[in-house]
Parts: sequence; structure tokens; C-alpha cells
Amino acid sequence: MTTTSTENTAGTQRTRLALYRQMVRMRGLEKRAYDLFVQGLVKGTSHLSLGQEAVAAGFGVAMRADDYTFATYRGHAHTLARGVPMTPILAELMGRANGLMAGKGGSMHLTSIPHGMMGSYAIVGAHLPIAAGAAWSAQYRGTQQVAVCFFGDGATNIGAFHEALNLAAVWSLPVVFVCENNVYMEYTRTSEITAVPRPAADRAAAYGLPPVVVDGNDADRVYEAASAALDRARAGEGPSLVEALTYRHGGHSRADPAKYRPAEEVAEWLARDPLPAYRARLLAGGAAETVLAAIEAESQAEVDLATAEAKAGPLPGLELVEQDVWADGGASWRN
Amino acid sequence: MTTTSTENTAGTQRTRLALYRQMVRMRGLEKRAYDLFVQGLVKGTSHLSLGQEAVAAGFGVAMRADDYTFATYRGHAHTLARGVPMTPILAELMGRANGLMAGKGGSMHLTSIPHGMMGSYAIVGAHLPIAAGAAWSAQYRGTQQVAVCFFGDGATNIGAFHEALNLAAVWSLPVVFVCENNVYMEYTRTSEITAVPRPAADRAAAYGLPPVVVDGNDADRVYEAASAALDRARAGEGPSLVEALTYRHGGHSRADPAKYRPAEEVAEWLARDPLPAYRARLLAGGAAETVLAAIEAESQAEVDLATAEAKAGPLPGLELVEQDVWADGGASWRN
Amino acid sequence: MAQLTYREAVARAIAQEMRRDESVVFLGEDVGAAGGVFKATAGLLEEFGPRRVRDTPISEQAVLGAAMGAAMTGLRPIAEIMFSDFFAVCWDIVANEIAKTRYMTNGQVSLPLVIRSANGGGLRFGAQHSQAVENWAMAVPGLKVVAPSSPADLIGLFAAAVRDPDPVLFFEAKSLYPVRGEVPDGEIVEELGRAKVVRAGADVTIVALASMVPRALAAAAELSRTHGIEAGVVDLRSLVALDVTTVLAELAMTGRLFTVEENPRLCGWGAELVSVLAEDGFTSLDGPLIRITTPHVPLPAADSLEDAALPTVARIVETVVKNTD
Amino acid sequence: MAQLTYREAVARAIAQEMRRDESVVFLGEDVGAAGGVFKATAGLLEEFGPRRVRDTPISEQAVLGAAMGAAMTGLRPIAEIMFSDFFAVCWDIVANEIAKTRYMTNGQVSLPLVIRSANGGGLRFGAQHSQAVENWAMAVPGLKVVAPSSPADLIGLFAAAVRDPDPVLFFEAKSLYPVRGEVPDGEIVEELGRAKVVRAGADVTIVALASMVPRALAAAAELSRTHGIEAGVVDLRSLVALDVTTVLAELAMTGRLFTVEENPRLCGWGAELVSVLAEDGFTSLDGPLIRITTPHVPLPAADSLEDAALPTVARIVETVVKNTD
Ligand SMILES: Cc1ncc(C[n+]2csc(CCOP(=O)(O)OP(=O)(O)O)c2C)c(N)n1
Ligand SMILES: Cc1ncc(C[n+]2csc(CCOP(=O)(O)OP(=O)(O)O)c2C)c(N)n1
Ligand SMILES: [Mg+2]
Ligand SMILES: [Mg+2]
Repeated sequence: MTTTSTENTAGTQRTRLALYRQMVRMRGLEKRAYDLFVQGLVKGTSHLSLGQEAVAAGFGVAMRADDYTFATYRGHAHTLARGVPMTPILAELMGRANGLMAGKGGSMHLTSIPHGMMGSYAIVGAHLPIAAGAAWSAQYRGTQQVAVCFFGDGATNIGAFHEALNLAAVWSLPVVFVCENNVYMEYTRTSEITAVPRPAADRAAAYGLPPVVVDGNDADRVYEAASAALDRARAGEGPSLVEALTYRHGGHSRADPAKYRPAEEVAEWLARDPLPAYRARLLAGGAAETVLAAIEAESQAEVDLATAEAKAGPLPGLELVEQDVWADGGASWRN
Repeated sequence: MTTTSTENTAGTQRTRLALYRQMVRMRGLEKRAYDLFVQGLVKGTSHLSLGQEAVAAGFGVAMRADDYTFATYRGHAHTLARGVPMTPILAELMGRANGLMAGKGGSMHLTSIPHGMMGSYAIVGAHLPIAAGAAWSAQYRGTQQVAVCFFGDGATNIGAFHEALNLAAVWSLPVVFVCENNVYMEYTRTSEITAVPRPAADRAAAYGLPPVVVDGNDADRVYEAASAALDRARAGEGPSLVEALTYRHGGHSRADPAKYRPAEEVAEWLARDPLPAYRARLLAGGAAETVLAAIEAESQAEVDLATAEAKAGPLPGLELVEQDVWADGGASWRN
Repeated sequence: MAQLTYREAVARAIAQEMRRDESVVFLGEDVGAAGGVFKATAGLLEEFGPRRVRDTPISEQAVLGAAMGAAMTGLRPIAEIMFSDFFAVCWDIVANEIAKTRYMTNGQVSLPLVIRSANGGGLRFGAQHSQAVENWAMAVPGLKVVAPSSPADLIGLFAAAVRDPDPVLFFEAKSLYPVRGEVPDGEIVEELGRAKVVRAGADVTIVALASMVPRALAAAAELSRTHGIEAGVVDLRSLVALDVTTVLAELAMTGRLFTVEENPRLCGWGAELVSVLAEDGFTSLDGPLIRITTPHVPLPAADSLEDAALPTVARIVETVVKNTD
Repeated sequence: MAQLTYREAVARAIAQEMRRDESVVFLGEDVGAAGGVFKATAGLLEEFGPRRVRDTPISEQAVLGAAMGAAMTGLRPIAEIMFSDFFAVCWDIVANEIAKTRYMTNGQVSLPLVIRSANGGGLRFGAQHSQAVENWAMAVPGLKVVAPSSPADLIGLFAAAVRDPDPVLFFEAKSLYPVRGEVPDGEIVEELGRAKVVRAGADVTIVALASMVPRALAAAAELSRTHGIEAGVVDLRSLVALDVTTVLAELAMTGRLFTVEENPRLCGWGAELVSVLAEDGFTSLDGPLIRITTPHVPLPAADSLEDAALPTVARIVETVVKNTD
């Protein structure tokens, strides 16, 4: 699922089908996650990236298997993009023992180290310096790995963003900072509380970086931007800051009906839904309807199976409450 | 000592003499502070701004009596610039009862609310958002007051800088952020750990602000830049970010011999000492030697008197330890 | 008398104080147009306008710095930190600046401000959105710390906090937002620093705070019903100032005391209170002082695990029974 | 055997571990070329070079974030936070990220890292550069907390911290930097989580940490000399894990226990320890458990005031005498 950016160039059919497959799987998984909330099977909160799939797919396909992903609470698609199966993702949302973290982390903290999914972080901005640290380690160990860190438009106004960008630039770290600009923070338009029109790109110069803005609803453009940034990082040319323009189709979290968004704005962005557009492009490019239909059917089957497996998962054993605070597996603080 | 920027234009002799008088007093006070360390009369630490006087003088003279100053631990000159007498400053450094805060704050926290000296802050970056808050209050109350916030080059890489600049820009607050770029943080060249050559000016665009760089060793140029920024703030045009290029003649703090600085660099900057240059300019501009000598003599007398008064100050009463945690004057946390 | 939720009490409390005093302003993330992510501040922007109710960027240091600078210069700001876990990103402004400035300046600076925040677990939000951190604040000299357990207390204590000349950290238990309670009509103002005996009982004393008060009361009822143990329940309400007098009086009567804390075990308010009692109440003790707390672990997200981690009514009952002869 | 200062012990400890393990790296502000603002890391850049010893910007969140990211991916970073007061500007990385990640990920992530910091008062640096904040760390589940009182312990405990698979906050008492002590030659490695009885005494027990250990020992000598009271002194050395066993054994012998803390009064390690003893050691108690602490105030800057605020030998002696019959 992940192949090195050099093997691929945007437009090769293999890459395009991989991008489409990933977007279809992300869409299918998150629609199902939504249904499961409605059925009361997902407790707590959950943040969907429906509408933003092209960003996760474009980077996921461009990344190398041993690269690192750092995501936010809005991280389901990014987790899937690294090759994590659907069942442990849905099971984690449902708080089951077969969840990715056995229910201990929850929807906002999806992590799978074997897949290079280095965590989903729920404190805005915190993971930018952490991603820089993973990149520093890759640089130190000489592994050619790149850390890719996804965050939102609202996150560009918090201190950790500034500190991480400066450090990454000064140490010329192999890290790609990706701002998924979906126009809103939670319920507030980011433009209303940000001093510049492009919250990320207009800050790039402050760190000696070129401004990069990409259509976040076009998987090919994202893939190209991702490949360029990853190549730059591997070539030892340092960090990149990429601003991908996109939109979330739903609310900020399950609690949010998103009433604060003008109907025309929503309509306009729904018309630019990354999936149908990309499907049409594939067909125009000569892809067979049967091939696309097969991808869609496979994805649907995968979602259904994962749903069944997740629902069948037992509740985590209560002994987990006092496990894994420490490397010895325990939680003891005294003798 | 403080007059509104509109009454003055740089170059008027009255302003120039005020600038010179302030620089002479700052130099005299801090040289004496240094002697007092050597005599072991100043405990703890202390951060001198010898060589940076033109910045404090230029702003101090341009500011209005009711404007607000927020400084760092390197704040003796800024405190003097607001009209605080020398005796309580030296007495505070010496931990005496007649100190500006009766010894409770120390050299790093000089504060005199009646003079608009809103505090000296010892956590790098922290006072930038606080100054923005004072500016917000002035805007809310409609008082035409401006908050001026001084900080160093190294402080431009901490998160609070970023958050404060963005908020001030978005709310169009009457605040002037002044970066005193003296080339070093403590012992490290700021250029070695900063992604851009001008740590402040090269970040201005990230907040929609124009870059402003001024010769921080030329009191006239600083005065002009200060007046322009203050006028802009009073006119409701929002914040400014001014980078003043200067140099500290001594070490970071009393503990620091500053061995890490190349001799040529030090020599070059000593040659650009703001005081002799300005004195020469005044004479060339027609000022009488006798007038300047009088300013210098008065300043010296003021320093000597303050030294005597500070030395004569008693130690603070030990009851102060448990006073003024709360507005009721006490420190009680239980009944 | 009206029935209000704890959530509704928040907006009523803020409005009560903003109507009374033009110098009271309110700022935070999504607090205005959106009415707060917990919908606890709905209607305030509409009533007081964007000049007094301000939506901010995601910049907690700037939010609290702005509140401090405004408080130094004549305003009485109310700042919201959406989840108390986020105090960690602005702790310097709270612990190093706001808490210390009056003292460092020898009393020159007053900081009449309130920082309110949604605190604690129970909503399955996971380890970074569920912490009870009132003990972080209690450990820092210069901060007053308040945590109400009912809608009526919330309004009265909040009003007192806004009128107090010192900085107050006001912890709202997010698990209590939907809970209803009787609220008197008209202005409500309570006094800070007073605990309340919410249930009389001469056998043992249970001291609780905020979200743990309803659980302590339920446990006391169960203890009486099934075990014939009459437990007095003290709602601490305020950690700084700490109402030691009220607790000592109860302890003198019962000789046995239990604390029920939501925060993780180490260095919580229970540890402080128990230590005070182990010194000043020593002669009243008929047995060990026992703390019932969340274990010293981050909170797990899964509902079953979170429920097992937080002190339950059953655990309180069981602990009291096991330790009462 | 060599005589080393506590300051010199820091560089020796870091060098010992960096020589042993290529994955150990060291970063912080002014730690390299300048050798640290306390000159405690002099010579490390020269020996290990800029690849392993890195000077950073004034960006504590980035420094600790970098340490965490590196620790997740195969390195064993040592990060310096120059003054422990500055934990407040990066507390989120410490308390919300580093402390919780192993737990939240169900054990997937190991964070073998050490954060060392100059802690406490005595240098007349004022309220923002003199705090003892080891209790901030103790209150957060997922952090190990160590604070040595001698050069030899510093080296041995630091080595153990670097080799430990969990994150360790290592508090160096800045007032002890100039203090000399005997240090064995060759590699020194101690065990974490063990207190040390540094003076035997059967009448009363005094428990102290870091900078307070020398004062407790001086007080014990004075108590013996002038008052005929033999005080046992326990150097706690580690707060998490807490060696309750050693303390309980001493308490069982003496029945009277005093803690001496540098941190402000509320919610310190003393409160936690006393609360544990008030429960598990209740039957051993012959009298109240008494905490000797800095009052609950920010630290004043003036030498005379700072000396009056911190626990002194005289105050320890006086308190013990007053409470011992
Ligand atoms: C430090 C911090 N402040 C506030 C929050 C609450 N919060 C969670 S998501 C969010 C909005 C983030 O917006 P953006 O960065 O644009 O990301 P998006 O949710 O749009 O993907 C906020 C304010 C938080 N989690 N952390
Ligand atoms: C948050 C924080 N980190 C580190 C320090 C230690 N420190 C004090 S001054 C200083 C250097 C600041 O350099 P700069 O901003 O250029 O100001 P200057 O001292 O040169 O005037 C440092 C690192 C601090 N006080 N606060
Ligand atoms: Mg967004
Ligand atoms: Mg500097």
C-alpha cells in the first residue's frame, strides 16, 4: 500500500488506483464509524475526516513503509493509510479488547508503531515538536526515514507550531508538516482569529521555508506535493510546510451539527467532494468501470467484516486499568 | 521625562537632551550596580543592558506618561526610563526594605505600577501575551494608552511570542513589541538557532505586520521608530514589531565573563557605543559642552546619592515572607 | 426557585456578573458565537456583544496572558480553558505569572480574574481530555481554587470568584453539566473558602469534592440502608482557602475519616487534607485516615475501563465498611 | 575515590552514559559550547561532538518534544530544562504526552528518556528561578521522579535513570552544585526507587530530600548534641517509585516522624508520604506526623527573606524538640 515516491510519479495508473482505493476505504470506514455512533456503539467523542480523504491518501501512498506518521485526534484516515486494518480501528472506537490499543486510548489516540503510525495526539500542536524529534532520530541514525506530521489550520496559532517549525528548520530535519486547512477550528472560522489569510503557507517564510499550497481535494496534486516534500527531506534539504486546502463534510466531532457554516459554502465544497471527481478522472483516464466497482465492493466488504469483528470483540479486562504505566507492565509507584 | 510623541519630532534639541540625559543615567546606574556586585552587596543574579541604552531611552522619551512598559529581567534601564528613582532600584538589587518591592522581587522583577512600569518578567516570552492583555484593556477602556513590550532576540523562538503576535494582530491591539537584538541569547549566538537572519523582522509578515529594523545604538533613530509605532497604535492601526539592533557590552548576567564572543566583534560594537557617538552629535548640533557636562555631573550625583541611600536601607522585616500573597495582605490558605 | 442544569448555571453565573459590572469581560476558544463546546456559555455573545465576549485563537498562553494583562489594568476578566488538561500548555502564565505577581511586586499588582475550565472524567474522552487537575493548582501558592458540586453552588461560588480581588481557578466538573438542581431566583453570591456539610452522620466522615460529592452521598445512603453506618458527608467546595475547621469538627465527632478524590492518587487534595488532619486532628483519630482515589494512572478511554478507574459508589461503600468496626 | 562537586558529578554522569551507549544524546539551551549556565555540562561537547550534544533555541516545548520523538524511535535522549521553573512552559509535553503515551497506546511506546533540571532555591534568584517543583511531577502518573542529595548518588541515580526504560525527571538541587563529596572511581550505577537511611536514630525519624538532606543531618547532629534526641534521617532520593518500606520500618522503630520539604507547603511529597503513613503506619504512630516545609508562598528574592522562607536547621531542631516528649 505504501511505496517509495521515487518508484511512482503521479498519473501512473497503479498509483492512481492506490489513491482511489485508499480514499474509498477511508470514506467507507468513517461512514460506518458514524453509523456506529448513531447506534450508540461508539462512546465518547470522535472526529471524522469525511471530505478530507485526498490528503491522507496522497501522503499515505507517497510515503515509504518505514516513514513515520504523526496525526491529530482526526486521525482515522491517516491510520488506515499506513496499513492498519479496519477491525482494530473500529474496535478501538467501540472500546473493545480487540481495539488497536485495547480501548485504553480511544478514537483520539490511534497508534500502531509496527505500521509507522506513531500516534494521534489530542492536544493541539503538541505532536509537531514530537514529529521533529522522530525526524531528528532518523537523521541521527541515518535511516532516510521521514516524519510526516498532520495538523489543522487552527493549530497554526499555538506556540508549539512555532517552536517545532523553527527547530526543524535550524536542524534541517527530515520532517514534513502538513496543515489540513479545512477552514474551521472547532466552530470558529480560522480566518477570524488568524492574522494572515493562509495560516500555514503565510508563515513558512518565518522559518526560511517556501510557501506550499495544494488543492487538498485532489489526490494527484497532494501526491505530487507529498512526493516532492518527501524527496526533499530524504535528500537532506530539510523540512517542508505544506498547506492542503480542504473541508470536512460533517461537524468537528460527533457532538457538532455544524450549523455555523453557510449553506452555500457547504454546498460548494460538497460539489468538490474528492471521491466522485477522482473516480471520473480515472474513468476518463481509461480505467475500467469494473475495476473501480471492484475496489468499491472490496472496500465495502472489508468495512462490513471489520464491523462484525469489532462488534464481536469482548470488553477489555479490567486489569488493564493498572497495566502499562511502566515498561514492566505495571502501575506501581511504591514498594 | 516622558512626553507625547506628537509634541516632539526627533532632532528637536529638547528631545535630544532628554535622550542623552536618560542614556547617561542608565549607564551610570548600571555601572554602579556592577560595582556593587563586585563589592558583594548585590546578591543573586543581575542582567545589565550596558550598551543597549539607546533603545530604552528612545522609547522611554517617546512614550506617554500613562503608557505601559513590560520588560524582561534585563529591565533596569527600562525602569529608569519610566521615571522610577534610582534609590529603590539599587535598594531592590541589594535586597533592602527601601527596594522597589522591598526585596521580594529582586533585580529580575522590577515593577512600579504608578510609573507605568508594569513589570520585569524572567520567563522568556511570558510577558508578550500579558502586554497584549494590557493593550486590550486600554482598547476596551478607550484610553489611548499603548503597551510597549521589550524582549530579546532569543525570545523570538518561544511559543508565547507567536501566540501574542497573532492575537495582537487579530484584535488590532495598541501594543508595540520591541525586540532588542543583542546578537546572543545567554551564551549562544541567536543566529545559530534561528531559521531566519532577523529573528523578529523576518517574522513580522507571519502576523501581517511590516518588518521594522532600526539601529538600536542610535537614540534618534529609535526615538523616531518608537514615535511612529506609538502613533500607529494610538490611531487604532494595531500592533508593531520593531527589531532594534544592539549589543550588550558585558556578559549575559553577573556570572558571565562572555568569553564566547569574538574579540573583533566586541571591539566593533564598543566602537559603536551609543553614548559617545550621541554626545558628539549633540555638540555638532550646537549643544554647549557645559550643558552636557552638567547632565553628566547631575547623573553622577544622583547615582552617588542613590547608592548611599540604598546602602543605608535596612533589611526587610521577616514578616514580609508571609505577606501579600493575597489582596488581604496575608498568605493564609486555611482557617 | 427554578430547576437548572449545572451547564445552564454556568451561563447564568457569567451573565449575572457581566450585567452587574461593565469591567467584567469573557474570553476563550469558541465561547462566543458557538456558545462554548459544552454549550455552557450559550447566549452570552448575544446579550453582551463581541466587545465583552471574545472568541480567541487556539492560543492558551495568549488567552491567559491577555486575561492577566487586562486584570492588571482595570478589567475583571473571565477566561475559559476549554478542558482543564490544557492548563498544561499555559501553565507558565498560571503558575509563574498570575500566581506570583502580587507577591513579587510587594502587593503592587492585583489580579482579579477567574479562569474557568471543564475538569475531570466520565465522558470517555481519554487520557488527555479527562483529567482532574485541581491539585496542580492547589500546589501553587497564589491561586485560589474552587470546584462546585451543584448548580446553585456553581452560581454563588462563581459570583464570589469574580468579585474576589485574587485570581481564582474555577473547576467545573464536566460530568455534572447535565445534572439538574434547585436554584433560587435572583442574584446568588456565596462565600469562598467554606465547606458544606451536605449530610449529617455521626459514625464516619466522608469528604468529597465536585463530581465525587453525589457519589459520596449515594454511598452514604447505601451505608445507612444496608450497613447501619451513618456517614457525614462534607462537600469541600474550595481547596484554597481550605476549610479545615469544618472538617476537624466532623472528625472530632466521628473519629474516622475518608476522602474521595477524582484525581490520580499522588499529591491530591486528599493527601494535603489527610496530612493536615494527621497533625492537627491526631488526637481525634480512632483509626487510619483513608483516601479513596482514582489509581495513579492516566485515564483509559473505554467506558468500561474509565468506570473501573474512577471512584465508584460501590468502592466507597466497600472501603468504608471494611475500615469501620 | 575522588572528591567531586555535585556540579562536576553531573558532567561525569552524562559522560559515563554517553561513552557506554551511542544512542544516548544530550540537548538543551546553552548546554554545549557554553557547558551549561551552571557549568555542569562542561567538556561534553568537546568529547562527544555537536552530533550528540546539541544546543537548542529557547523553545522548551520543542526541546522536550524532540526528546520524546527521539525516544520513541530508538534513541535515549537526555534533555536539560535549565531551571525547573521552566517546566511550566513545556508542561504539556511532560504531563500530557511523555507521561501518558505508553499507557494510552497499551504499551506500544517506550520512552527511555531523562529530563534533568536545576531545582530549588538558595541562590537569591527570586520566585521564577527558585522553585522546588518535584511535587508537580510526582502528581502526574507515568513519570519517575528522582532527586539526589550527594555527588555519588547523583552519578549512580543518573546512570540508572538513563538506563531505565521509562521517562525520568531528574531534579538537581542547584544549591548543592558547589558541594563536594566522596565519589568512588569507575562506573557507578545505583538502583531507582530506594531510599537510604543516612543516619541511624531510634528516637525520631526525619525524612528529607535533595537540598534538605544536609540540613536534616545537621539538625540531627544538633538534636543529639544539645537535646539528647537521636534522630534517624532518611534520604528519600526517589519520589516515584516511593520507598515506603524503608520509611515504615523507621517509623515502626521511632513512632515519631517529621518530613522536611523545600517545596511550598500544599500537596508536596511530604503530604503524600504522611498520608501513606497515616493509613499504613497508623498503628506505629506515637504522635502527630509533622511536615516542615517552606510556607505556601512564592520565594522572595532578598537573601534575608529567602533564608527565612526555606526550612532551616534551626527550624527543624525547634520543631522536633517541641513535638518530642
Ligand atoms: C491546546 C488545545 N487547545 C484546545 C483544544 C480543543 N480543540 C480540539 S480540536 C480544536 C480545533 C482544532 O482546529 P484545527 O487545528 O483546524 O483542526 P481540525 O479539528 O479542523 O482538523 C480545538 C480548539 C485542544 N485539543 N488542545
Ligand atoms: C522559558 C525560559 N527559558 C529559558 C530561560 C533562561 N534564560 C534567561 S535569559 C535567556 C536568554 C534570553 O536571550 P534574549 O531573548 O536574546 O534576551 P537577552 O538576555 O539577550 O536580553 C535564557 C535562555 C528563561 N528565563 N525562560
Ligand atoms: Mg481546521
Ligand atoms: Mg539577546
